[in-house]
Amino acid sequence: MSRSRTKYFWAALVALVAVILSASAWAQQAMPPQQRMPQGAVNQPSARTPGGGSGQIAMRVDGEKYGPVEMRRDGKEFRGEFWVANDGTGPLNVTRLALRTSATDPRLPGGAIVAFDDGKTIATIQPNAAKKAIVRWEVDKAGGVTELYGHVIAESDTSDRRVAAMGIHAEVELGGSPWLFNHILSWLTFLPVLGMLAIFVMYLMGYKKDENLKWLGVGLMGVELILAIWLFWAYNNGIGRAAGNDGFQFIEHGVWIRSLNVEYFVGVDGTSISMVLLTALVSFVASIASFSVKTKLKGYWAMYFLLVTGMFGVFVSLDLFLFYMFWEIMLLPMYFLIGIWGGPRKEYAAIKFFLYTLAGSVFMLLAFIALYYNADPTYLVDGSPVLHSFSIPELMRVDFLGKNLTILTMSFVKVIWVVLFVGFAIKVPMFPFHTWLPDAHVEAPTAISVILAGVLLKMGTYGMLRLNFGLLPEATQWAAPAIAVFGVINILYGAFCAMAQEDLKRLVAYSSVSHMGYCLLAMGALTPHGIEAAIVQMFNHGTITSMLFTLVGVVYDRAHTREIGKFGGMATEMPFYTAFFGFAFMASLGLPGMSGFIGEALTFVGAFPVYPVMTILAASGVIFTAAYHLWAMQRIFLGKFREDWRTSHALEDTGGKFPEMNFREAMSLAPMAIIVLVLGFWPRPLLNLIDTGVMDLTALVNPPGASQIAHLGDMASKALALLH
Amino acid sequence: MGESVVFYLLAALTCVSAGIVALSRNIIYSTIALLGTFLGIAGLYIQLSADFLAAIQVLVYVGGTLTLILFAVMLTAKIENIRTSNTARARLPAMAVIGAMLLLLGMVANSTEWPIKIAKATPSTAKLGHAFLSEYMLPFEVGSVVLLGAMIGAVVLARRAVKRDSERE
Amino acid sequence: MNSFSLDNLQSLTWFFPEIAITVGVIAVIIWDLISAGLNRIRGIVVITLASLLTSGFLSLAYLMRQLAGLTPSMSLFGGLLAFDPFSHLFRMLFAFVAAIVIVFASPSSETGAGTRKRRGAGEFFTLLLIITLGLNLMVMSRNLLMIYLSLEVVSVISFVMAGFKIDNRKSAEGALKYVIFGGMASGIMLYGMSWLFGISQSLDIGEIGNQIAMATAQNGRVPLVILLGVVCMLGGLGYKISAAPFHMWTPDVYEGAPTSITAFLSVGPKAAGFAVLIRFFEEGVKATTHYDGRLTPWAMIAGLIAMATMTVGNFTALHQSNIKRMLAFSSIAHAGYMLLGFCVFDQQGKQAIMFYLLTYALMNLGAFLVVAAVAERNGGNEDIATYNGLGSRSPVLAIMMAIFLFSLTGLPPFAGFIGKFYIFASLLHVGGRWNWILATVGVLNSVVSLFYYARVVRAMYLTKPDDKRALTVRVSWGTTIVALAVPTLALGIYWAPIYDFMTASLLIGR
Amino acid sequence: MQVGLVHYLTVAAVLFGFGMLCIMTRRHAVGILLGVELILNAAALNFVAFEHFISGGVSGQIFTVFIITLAASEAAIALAIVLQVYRTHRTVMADELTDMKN
Repeated sequence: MSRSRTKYFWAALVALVAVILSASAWAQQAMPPQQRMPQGAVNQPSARTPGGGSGQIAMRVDGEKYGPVEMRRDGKEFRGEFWVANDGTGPLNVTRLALRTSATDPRLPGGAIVAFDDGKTIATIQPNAAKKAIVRWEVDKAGGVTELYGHVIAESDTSDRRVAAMGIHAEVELGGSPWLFNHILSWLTFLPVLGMLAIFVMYLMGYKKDENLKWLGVGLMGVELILAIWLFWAYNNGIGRAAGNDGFQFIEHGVWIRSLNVEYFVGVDGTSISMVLLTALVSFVASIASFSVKTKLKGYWAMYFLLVTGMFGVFVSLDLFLFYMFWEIMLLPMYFLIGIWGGPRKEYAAIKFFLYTLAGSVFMLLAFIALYYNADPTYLVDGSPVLHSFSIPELMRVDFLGKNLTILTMSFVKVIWVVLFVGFAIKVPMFPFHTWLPDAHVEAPTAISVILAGVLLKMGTYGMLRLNFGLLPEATQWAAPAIAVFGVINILYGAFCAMAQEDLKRLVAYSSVSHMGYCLLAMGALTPHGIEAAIVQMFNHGTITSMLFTLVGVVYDRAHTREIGKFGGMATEMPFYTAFFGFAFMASLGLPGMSGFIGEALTFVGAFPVYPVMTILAASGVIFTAAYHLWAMQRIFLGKFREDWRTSHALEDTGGKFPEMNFREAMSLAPMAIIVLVLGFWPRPLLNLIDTGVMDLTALVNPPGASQIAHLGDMASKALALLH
Repeated sequence: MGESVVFYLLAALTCVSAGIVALSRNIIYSTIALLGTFLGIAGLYIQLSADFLAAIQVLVYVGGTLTLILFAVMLTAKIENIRTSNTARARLPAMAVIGAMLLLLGMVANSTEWPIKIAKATPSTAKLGHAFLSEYMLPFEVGSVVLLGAMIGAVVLARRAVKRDSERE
Repeated sequence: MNSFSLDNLQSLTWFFPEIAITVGVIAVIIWDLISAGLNRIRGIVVITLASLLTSGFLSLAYLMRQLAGLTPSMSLFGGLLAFDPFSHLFRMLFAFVAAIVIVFASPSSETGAGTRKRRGAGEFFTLLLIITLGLNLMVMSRNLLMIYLSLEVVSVISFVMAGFKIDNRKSAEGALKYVIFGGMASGIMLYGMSWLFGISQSLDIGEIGNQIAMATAQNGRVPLVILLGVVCMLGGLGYKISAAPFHMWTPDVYEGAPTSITAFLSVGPKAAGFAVLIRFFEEGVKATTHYDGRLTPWAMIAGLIAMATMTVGNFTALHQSNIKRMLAFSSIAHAGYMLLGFCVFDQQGKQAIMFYLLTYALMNLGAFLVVAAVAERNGGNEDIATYNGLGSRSPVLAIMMAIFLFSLTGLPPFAGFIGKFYIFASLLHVGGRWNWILATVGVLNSVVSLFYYARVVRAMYLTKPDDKRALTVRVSWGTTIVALAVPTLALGIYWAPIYDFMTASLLIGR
Repeated sequence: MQVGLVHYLTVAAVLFGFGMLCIMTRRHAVGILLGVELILNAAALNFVAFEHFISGGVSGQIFTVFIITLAASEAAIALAIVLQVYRTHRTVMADELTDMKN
């Protein structure tokens, strides 16, 4: 298409977006208000007694039906006001005005109170009148929590006993730039989309110097990394579920699609924060590794950015619908990235990856819908009542087991659990769903392999922890031994397969299968150590495997082959590279002093009390792991250098010598290496980050007996302290 | 009683000629046999006191549709193999299926308790005329739209063919 | 009968959308006769577009009036037609689809409008307007006679349109198959209608509904004669929406017909067929999924048809090499997905179908437009191999096609996903064993569909072009393609206003 | 035996059956169309019979008038198409039209 025509399309695009937006706005305006009731909303009560009429409770903020009340800071205290109104025909007795929280289920951080403007929590309101209510929140009493999302509820004594709710929201401004730092997760997620749009604009403007796009890529990923580091710094790791807001921080919560009760709800807690960090790190490193991509750069970077958005989105979203959207959005760029920029069998690998993941996720979608329709009534963030909810924290409160539901005569929780688990297991990838992984890895360009192994696999285990463990703890207990068994199979099977590989990248791919097995085994134990081990292993495997794939990419760029048998004596050719490689391999096989060891050791500690036999089996896997790592190293780096390389076509440009790693390549490895080393000796920062999240998760799936409850906190922290 | 005899004669005419339509190996015979079916049904319409329908059945079907079909047959069939022009395939399974279907239909027709109230046989042409200009005005107009469309369509399909040769040049 | 049943004269006030189209038909015929040259075609396009837009906006105006409570739902022409928000919504959709197809068809040589002599253009647009009129009448019909008549308007004209290409073997063949299947389907439907007429002594579907409800209550189950009648009617309507086993005509007709007509047939009559189906089963059968705790035959039959339709469509599409034929099978599969929403016979299912129809209209029209644009530059070759390397030959076209195809697959963040989501949600909302089975089959099918959609994407992006030259596209087509792709994307991200609007409008008035 | 509704229904059913048989077994396109005509006549006869014996009024007959009209217009189109096919393919045997295959 010619350039001038492209301009037409651009203009058409802008015009259309404008038309659509205005049409939507107009359509909503034109709609009669009663039609805007949310799906499954509790309808307006019709319980008007025929005689004197009765009251009808409603809450408004600034005349609007929907909240939330934005509380404003006033010294040490946040303060917001709204109106409790009587829309009925008779007088209304408000019998209780309270925050929606309780001692056993602390939804709100401490320090918040609500009352009418006369200080009472009861009132009588005449028809068509309204009474002002004031909600206050003293941040100092909140135990470090800097934001508050919650509801005020009001009960009345009308015959229908209707409870009205109003959403409340307060947030301490962070870092002096609330537009950035209070929306940090959105920025992290959608900044890459902006980059994509920038590339699109460049395309329309006819920008030709595609090589410069890599600086955009690295720059943007650098900004992401900086933001993530700020997040790490600002994250308060003392906040658990009991501290309010369900243990989430940096929450952003708003209604997205009212008719479907879908919310834009993001936040991080102990389970996800480490994954967000990992994503930022790996995508930064991979962006440096992407320099070796030379063709169709606009497309490459656009897809890369979309991929990053999808990854961040999955880790931060707290709404099932949002989660699913991000989960699926990731598929498209991945398909293109493998399919266009991949190796010889790229098409096969790309479609295989696509189909495997899609097959798992469509069933997941059904599970999500089923969970939605079986959720308990609750309120959206703005206080509108809903019968069903996609919100993960709300779903965590639902007792699905107690509802005795069935699907096709099987137990609801078990079916849903299995469906979710299989969906995630494909991503992990768990034996027997792993066959896409070696193909995808081998064919994908280096940077994409890095992302695939570094982040994408973790989405599987993260999904298990967040949804299987979080939403269906009873079913998790039922299935825990199976998870562990599959974990052990993964460890051993991955290690054996890795031993048999001639292709270095395939070897690393199978080592990923093996290492993800540790996560599964650890998870299956359901102990605090186990779950902690799973997350630690996820993080560490992400960093180590990124290094490995980058290193494979480095040698492949030079030799244009990855066949282990063709190398030998490389230590003399590329000593610096050899050092890095050895370091990464040692980390991967779990040498003490490197982070890989921490994950594995924690796994064994966590799993041994529960599954002694399996743990021993898994531990024997370490031997095989060491074997294939060392064997591969020996074959590549030791022995005699093959002289036929001197005359090989691949090394023509460099006069038959393997050039040493360049600065860029070293830079893409260094951050990971430092992290691996630091965490190997001093894992405290990582453990601190996830401790509270792990404790909350353990409490869900492994509820302590009555005698333990009082000491749980102590015992667990002692146990953890022993480890560290 | 006389009415019954007439009915049976007409029914026999209808069904037998329908059978020929369905089973004859010669397309011309099939087409001509359709004439019998149409006439038989026209007769049945008279028995059912639908005299106007009988008239248009003869006029439109026999005079129009059937002539068209004959034209089409003549224009497309190869005269030399006219005897086997109307071959059929898979007749046995089809007959089995249709036999079963007819049994079902017969069963349903017999087992249903129809709320029968026999009206006096009265000529209905005038009533139809009134209905067309009052209650069924819109269908009447829509019917004319269909005819307009069909006319244009037939012209489109036919005209191209006629002009094709001169267009080629 | 309805308390608001208007007589013939009063009804005309509420019949303007159809009158606008009729006036358009006459104007096109006259203009076609009195003008010549380029003006002829321009005038015709302007007249058709004007009458369609008038029709669409009048329907919108009626809809707004009804939503605002200014005009109640009522029956026109003594109960023959319904005047309710449900029909307005569909009429707007038809006006939109027909307008797109006109933009699409006006420069195309297949329809005669794009050739030098522009032979057949007048007839083409006249017939398109008449079909649209028929579609409008279909969605309004609440009387068996009107259902039959309007269906026949659409069918008869569709036959002509399918055979519109001059001396084209495929076109003629497709048209013949269409006519044979169409004739059979309407015959069977009529036969079913006659039984229903016999049992209920009325052609009004409301009256039929009462009779069916009464008979069902008396017998404790649906009487066989009613089952027979309704199943026969399903034959006729199933043929219109190309549901299995009445789908056999679809691939041949779609492949043979001019691409603009294929696009129209795959959206317009299908939507109208669903509208009639929904109205007939809601008003005329009063269908529910469960009766007395047991599955009703309606849910059973509709579910079986839905499963068969999806599966046949998807699995046959897998090994097609002609893209139009592939999209034909995909449109069969999509009818199956929509039938899933139909199976639940409730408000939510209706909303799901309606939303799906909208998204389907956008993405399917878009996909066919791209097909037309690519085929035109490849000498009418519609092979998937002609898409090789389209990503580099025409980036905009390829991106748009990828959007449409992924949306057809049902991947987020495209509108097709939201459509599918609502369909599955409506199934699981009702729940029960049967609906779970249906939903499972549905999602499996949606995975299968990825295979063949991805084949085109693979050809566009992963395969080297055979011909490296850039592929250009007309401005009017390009703009239309973008105009369809933008909402396909936008509705996948924020669809609340449209969905809410439809929810409010999906009332079948009595 | 008094001739009643069921007799007419039976005649119609037989017509319907023969029509279906035509459609299912015929190879000649016109032969198939003859089958369609039979089915349409079956339906029309049903309508008139039901009206005569049960409902009274005129709606059944009206319906039949439209069936006849539309059958004629459909036949006109169908035969035009048959001629088109004959021109392009030199055959009208439905199973020999195999330009498009799955």
